[in-house]
Amino acid sequence: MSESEEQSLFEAPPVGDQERMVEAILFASKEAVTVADLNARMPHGADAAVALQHLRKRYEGRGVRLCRVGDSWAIRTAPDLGFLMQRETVEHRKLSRAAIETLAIVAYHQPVTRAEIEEIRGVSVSRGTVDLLIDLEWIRFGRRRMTPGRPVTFVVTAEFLDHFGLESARDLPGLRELRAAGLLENRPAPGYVSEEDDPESTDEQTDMFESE
Amino acid sequence: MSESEEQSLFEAPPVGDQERMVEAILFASKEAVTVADLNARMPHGADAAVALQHLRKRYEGRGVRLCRVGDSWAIRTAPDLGFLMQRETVEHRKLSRAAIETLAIVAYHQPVTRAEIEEIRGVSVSRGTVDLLIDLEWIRFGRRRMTPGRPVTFVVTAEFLDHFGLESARDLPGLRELRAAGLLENRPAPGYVSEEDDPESTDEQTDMFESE
Amino acid sequence: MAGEQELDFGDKVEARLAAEALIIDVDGFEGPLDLLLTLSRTQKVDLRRISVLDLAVQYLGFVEKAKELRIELAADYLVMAAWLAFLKSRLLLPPDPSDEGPSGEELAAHLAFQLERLEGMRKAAARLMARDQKGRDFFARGMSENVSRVRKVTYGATLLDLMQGYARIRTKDDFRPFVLDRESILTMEQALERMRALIGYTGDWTDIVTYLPDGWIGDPKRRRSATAATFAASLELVKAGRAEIRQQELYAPIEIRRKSR
Repeated sequence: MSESEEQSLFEAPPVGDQERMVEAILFASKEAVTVADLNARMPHGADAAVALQHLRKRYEGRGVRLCRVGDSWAIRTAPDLGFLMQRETVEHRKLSRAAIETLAIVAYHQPVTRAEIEEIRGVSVSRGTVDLLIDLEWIRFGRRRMTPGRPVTFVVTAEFLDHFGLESARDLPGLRELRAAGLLENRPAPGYVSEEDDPESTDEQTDMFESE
Repeated sequence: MSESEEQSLFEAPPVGDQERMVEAILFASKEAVTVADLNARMPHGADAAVALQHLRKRYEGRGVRLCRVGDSWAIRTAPDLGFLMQRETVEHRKLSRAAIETLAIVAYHQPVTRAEIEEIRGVSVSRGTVDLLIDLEWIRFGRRRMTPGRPVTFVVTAEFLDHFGLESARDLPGLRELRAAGLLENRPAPGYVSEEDDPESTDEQTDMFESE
Repeated sequence: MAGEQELDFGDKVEARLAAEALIIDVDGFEGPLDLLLTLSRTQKVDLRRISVLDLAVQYLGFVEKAKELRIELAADYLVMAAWLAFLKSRLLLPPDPSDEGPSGEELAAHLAFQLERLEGMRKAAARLMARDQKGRDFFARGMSENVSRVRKVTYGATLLDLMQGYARIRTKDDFRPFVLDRESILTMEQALERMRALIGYTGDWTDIVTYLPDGWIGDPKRRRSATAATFAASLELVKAGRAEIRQQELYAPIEIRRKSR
């Protein structure tokens, strides 16, 4: 109590100094800082809100600017200069086999649940694979399936279609075309002969894609 | 080749824009950025060195300021505002006297061998001391000395300069006086002339500071 | 010789007291040079004008005292003592012209230089540490999100990769029917394909229900879907001019026959 009384005897620092203080705190802080926090850190009598307004003006049109993030403030790169933040070290990597297969299944069977992907691939789908594909914005969450457990489904994105030059997922070549193009071996893996002959299974399998 | 020719057809961005770019890049980086790096990241034809001079002036007296660190530049908060930064303050382990002296010897005598450090301090340098300083990224291995045994040398790093707010190793406090007093000379003990008399070693040791 | 030291040493009460204090915390010294530097301060002169002889005497007195107190001195303190004893004798005796080695003065000058250099480094270290330091007095940018060096990884995959991937699974994978929610839905395309093949054989009016594929009649859900698809397919065939369609009355069976040309 006596301390605060004592402090109030001192005058608040000049506005210019307060601006410097806000500037330094925002610069050095790891996160956006609230006005209350700024006031708490600055000398008694300082008014961070006013200093912020001055500082914001000062940074107008500069390479960085003051941004409000909820109740907090931060210094951020001017949006038009974002391109400078991307150091051009582009590294081309080939998508892993697991990722390509998962992506293909989503594309051909969407909307498809993780369990269904696993069933088709015959192996479990790692979280990393799905995350990567989501990260690449090639797949996204679709609607939940109205079955027990309400599993989430995956669908391909517009970004995916764009990347692969497709107008819609329906443009993906069907199994028949894949076979015609020699991409699909007619001869199934040994031991699976009988099942391939099942006409119904073939029917169902192709129904989505055989647009002819 | 053709690319650079093509690019040179475009005019460099106006100086004001270049200043904004340098500002954005320096603000975004925790570490000091070299002029070469700035130029590489900015559009073709930009001259970061000029922009830096403008920008440095602009930030004079502000809460943050432009600092030169060797070949690099960084924005750092004004030292008089350190009291606001309790939260950001890095708790550094208190350095032992041995570590502090070893650091100073490396800084003032670089490139310097372990044997030379030991001669100056009159005691052996523990491995832990050297490791700690390397760990702090304040010293690093320099070139091997071209004397028998080809001992490794130590030099201070850009991080050291940054940490102590030095523009270059030439700005070490008291460097001039120490040199004037002959205390930075590698003066061999009488009677041990032969080995230490290698002229190259003496050259190497002093060349960092003599070029002014 | 020991007595002579005592004698010299005794001349300087202050120094002796200091030396005694020094002995107590001999562990606190960073070696003989550090100790010598501390001892030299008792001379209260510029290090450049220090009397190395006095210093040597002080040091040897210190070592002697430590022995009396049965304090174990590290080897390097004793090496230094031996060397200083040698230096002292050189400084006290007139130079021997036949001696090739360095003179006492040269040795003394070097020791003085070493002390001055160590002192210089200590002062420099102190000045260095007194500087504003990063993370204590001034600060770097706190936000780490905008790290300047972004390594951009682009993942490449072509449509061919995608199709090959899919083909790989499908050939590997025994063509097990993959059952989606479409289990009970017959598409118009499927119905059309079926009817296209069958219509050629039916010259007479036939109830379209007979075109429902096997397995689509029992289950009402499947039957509904198949009927709708078949009806739609029938209309397609009529539209294409390949069939005629009729219904005798409301709710009567819908019949279809090949259009005769």
